[in-house]
Amino acid sequence: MRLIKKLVSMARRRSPWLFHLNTGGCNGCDIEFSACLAPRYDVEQAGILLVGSPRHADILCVTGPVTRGTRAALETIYAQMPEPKVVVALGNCPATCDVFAGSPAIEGPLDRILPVDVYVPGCPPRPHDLIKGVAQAVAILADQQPRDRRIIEGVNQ
Amino acid sequence: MSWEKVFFALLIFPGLLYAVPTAWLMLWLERKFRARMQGRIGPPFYQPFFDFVKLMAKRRVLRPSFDSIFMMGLPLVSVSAGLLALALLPISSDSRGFAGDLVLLVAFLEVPSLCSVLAGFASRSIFGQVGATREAILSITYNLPFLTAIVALAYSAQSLRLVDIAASPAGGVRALAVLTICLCLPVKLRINPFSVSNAEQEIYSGPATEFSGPQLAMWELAHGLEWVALTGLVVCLGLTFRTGTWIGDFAIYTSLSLVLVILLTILATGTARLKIQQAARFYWRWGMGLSLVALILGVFPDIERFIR
Amino acid sequence: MSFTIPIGPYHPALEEPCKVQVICEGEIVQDVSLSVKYNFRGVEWLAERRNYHQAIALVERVCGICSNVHALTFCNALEGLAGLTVPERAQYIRTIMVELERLTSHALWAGIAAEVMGFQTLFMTCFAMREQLMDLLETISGNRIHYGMNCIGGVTRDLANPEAVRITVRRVRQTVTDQLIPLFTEDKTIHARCSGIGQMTKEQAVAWGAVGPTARASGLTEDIRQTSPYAAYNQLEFKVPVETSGDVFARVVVRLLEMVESCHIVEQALDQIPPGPIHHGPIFVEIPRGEAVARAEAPRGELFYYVSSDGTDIPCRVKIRTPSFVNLPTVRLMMLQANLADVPLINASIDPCYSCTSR
Amino acid sequence: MNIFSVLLKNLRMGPATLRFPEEVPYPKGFHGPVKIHTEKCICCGMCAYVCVSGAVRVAEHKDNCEWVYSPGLCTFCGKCVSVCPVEALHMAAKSAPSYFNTKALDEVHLVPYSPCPECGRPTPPVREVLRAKAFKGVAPNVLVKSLICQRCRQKDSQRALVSIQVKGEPPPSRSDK
Repeated sequence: MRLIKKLVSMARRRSPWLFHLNTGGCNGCDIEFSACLAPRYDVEQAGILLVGSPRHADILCVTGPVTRGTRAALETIYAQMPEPKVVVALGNCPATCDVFAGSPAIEGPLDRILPVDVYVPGCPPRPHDLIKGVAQAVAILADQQPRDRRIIEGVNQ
Repeated sequence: MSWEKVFFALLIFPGLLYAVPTAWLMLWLERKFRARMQGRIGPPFYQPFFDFVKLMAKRRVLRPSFDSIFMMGLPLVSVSAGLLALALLPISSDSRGFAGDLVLLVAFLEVPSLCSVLAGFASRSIFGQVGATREAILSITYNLPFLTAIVALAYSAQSLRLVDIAASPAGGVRALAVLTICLCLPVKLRINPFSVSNAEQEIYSGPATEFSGPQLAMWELAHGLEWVALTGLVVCLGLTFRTGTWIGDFAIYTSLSLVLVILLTILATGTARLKIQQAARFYWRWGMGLSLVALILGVFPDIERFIR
Repeated sequence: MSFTIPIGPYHPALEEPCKVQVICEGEIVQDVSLSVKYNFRGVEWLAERRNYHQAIALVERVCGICSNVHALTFCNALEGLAGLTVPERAQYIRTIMVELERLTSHALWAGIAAEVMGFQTLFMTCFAMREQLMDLLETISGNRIHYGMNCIGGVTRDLANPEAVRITVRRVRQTVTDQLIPLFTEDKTIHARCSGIGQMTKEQAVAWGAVGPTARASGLTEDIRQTSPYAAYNQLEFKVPVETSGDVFARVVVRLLEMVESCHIVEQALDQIPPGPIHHGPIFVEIPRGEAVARAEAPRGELFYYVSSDGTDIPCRVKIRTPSFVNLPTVRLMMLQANLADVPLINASIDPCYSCTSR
Repeated sequence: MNIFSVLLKNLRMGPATLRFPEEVPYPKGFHGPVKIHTEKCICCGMCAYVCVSGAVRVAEHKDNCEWVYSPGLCTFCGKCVSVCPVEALHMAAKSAPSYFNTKALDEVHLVPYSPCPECGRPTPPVREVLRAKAFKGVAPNVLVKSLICQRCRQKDSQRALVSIQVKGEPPPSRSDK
């Protein structure tokens, strides 16, 4: 049993599948996200795959402050993802709404709607920062740490 | 065929124990080689295995019970059909087969795509349905040349046994028929330029869109087994000689299958996805043309002799 | 059998949320409805509550792909209002930045278009080339996206290393002419997907008000850089590539040729750039009461800014009209009677930017 | 160029990928999180004025000034750095680490006030850079006054005004050398 658990944890660490969701951001983070697929960064070397359907995904990558138009879709997509799943907030918009804070069209920040596991700061973050953030999310996915313990730990570095 | 041999073929070689790792190896090789040709590193070799384990360990999203029977059952049927098809392949020179196993093999090879169509409709998602429709249309278009080529092979060998076909002398008929089957491989494996039914940019993952966790893992495995079975079929039918030893046959069979995977990957990497009409036109024109020539040559062997 | 296929709001072919509702008869498109509400963040509303310096950074975040041209046009409007003259060197730096941005934008578009056609290798080739440009932009401005280079009366950072720009641009031009143009124009499968798809005639382009490369692929020669030059364009020589066939393939060709032309403009600008200050003087400028308008050729077409000031440090009204806003309705025209498989490609062919459109 | 020759070239050249955890080096002048030299700050609040998202906030207290920065709100545009009159701000050459808690990265710096040379009350500091810039070419007897607090300065001006009215002397002006 313990062996199986170990194997599953190893597998989760090595094959995270991402679903990317732009909840109304400016595109910047999304371009950097697609740049991660490019030969220079090639996230596939770590087994990371960008999937088209939320039902296949392990990690939900959210970019953009949550606008009114996207909130419903965001919640549906989160519900469609099978457990275990983690949420990564890419860029400053999902974390704090950044420049769009205070606009009546914004429902965000993201943690008001979904539990967020990792925040990646930047406007937009560099591709390597994105990958590092995803790597931390993968560690959470593999270990299945309880959420509140992580919050007490605060910054990881 | 004795029972022990059947079990050996199903469970060990070329069945479960051999086919599943080979399926993962082929899936990896396809991804890795594609990545290399695009200037990337690509996934490590254990990738498909860990993908499978991870998907198996995912919790299921609740769905209506009738759907879940279909959604769990269809991938399993698909996987077992792949294994059964593999068990029939005349890889080694001591395999006997039985009369009519060619028909059974063709039927088994069609099961995965049939399952895929059913799964697409059962998933009740619009993308699954469009994917299923496309899969069904494609299966009509490629099956005509595919079946004609098989018929030409069987006719020229005057037998419906795979062993007899594999042992029949090399000639124009056989070359043309195997070439036609090769042409049908990309569309049967749903890779570029004929990846129409799982075109991610148009309809997500087609029939597999609504599947998650273990069900998706089974789909992936079934897909891998299709790779093993189809490349194996081409190698078995195309190879005109057997080494005589079990080990030699095994080595030649495996290595040639892998070469075929690489060739298919090059094709997939160097092309854009065609539209369904264009794919259909291709198969009706080139596939049908080739296979009809093979059939005519097979029915009237005098023509071949005359040409020579 | 007629069925409705919602493409979006989240879809692998789209970077951004947008909904293209396609009503299909079999695989043939009968009707299309577009919905772009998802990205509405209220940028104009926010800009009317920020001071001018904050508003520059805000309008940059209208769009992540053409952020620099947004800031540039906004600054141009403000400079017109305040009657400032921007130093020559700053104008040239602005031109270089805008053209480099056009290069990255078109490279991105080429990659996405290839990806939509299912041609992953070409996507990788485009993005590998694009990375060089991103590196260059990062060394010039400090950021890979949202450069923050423009301020009222000039630019914030000088061009420290013009040689690096020249080397990268030369390399990019070589990649475009040696690889991208032959690959896109000679590959059989790409031809099969692009030729004759999404037709729009010149009359239709005029009637629907198309701008930018979308219009130029249909035979219109409109380019703001030539018709009303801004920055340093009046001192530079360049051609405006025009195609007449008006299909997706023509749009591909126009954008690829524009990339070559952009390289040419950057090289010219590097040759002619004069020494001198990069800023007109005081950082804080009083913006007098009044209204101003500025136009620029963004990578996707004409970008328009209207700014109205009441003499305080906060704009009264900022109105932005983005190129995608006028180009998007043409998508419906082009998609009717098309194939379902062509829908994402036609949508991508106008290079839509929903975050620009709904702001 | 044929697509297959591109594929062949890629195969021959090998992958262009950086293996994890290798990174693209940060260029010179990279826009990372904003850092402050509190010993240079003059608490003018320019950085907070130009900051679009409120990532930089300046609050004045009785005997110090609080400079708060949250990278989670920052747009990394570099506006605050370019408007700072005394170059107290700069941007780190490395991006901020990812975090698990939204408040985790916030930085609070206190800029202590120095006592006013005349009355001793805490007053916002005036640095040499600023004196060299803003009080360029001013008589030394006036330059001393640049350090005093606002209230003392008001008093001083009143006194000067009174002296003009009473004695008819012109007040000390900038053009005096």
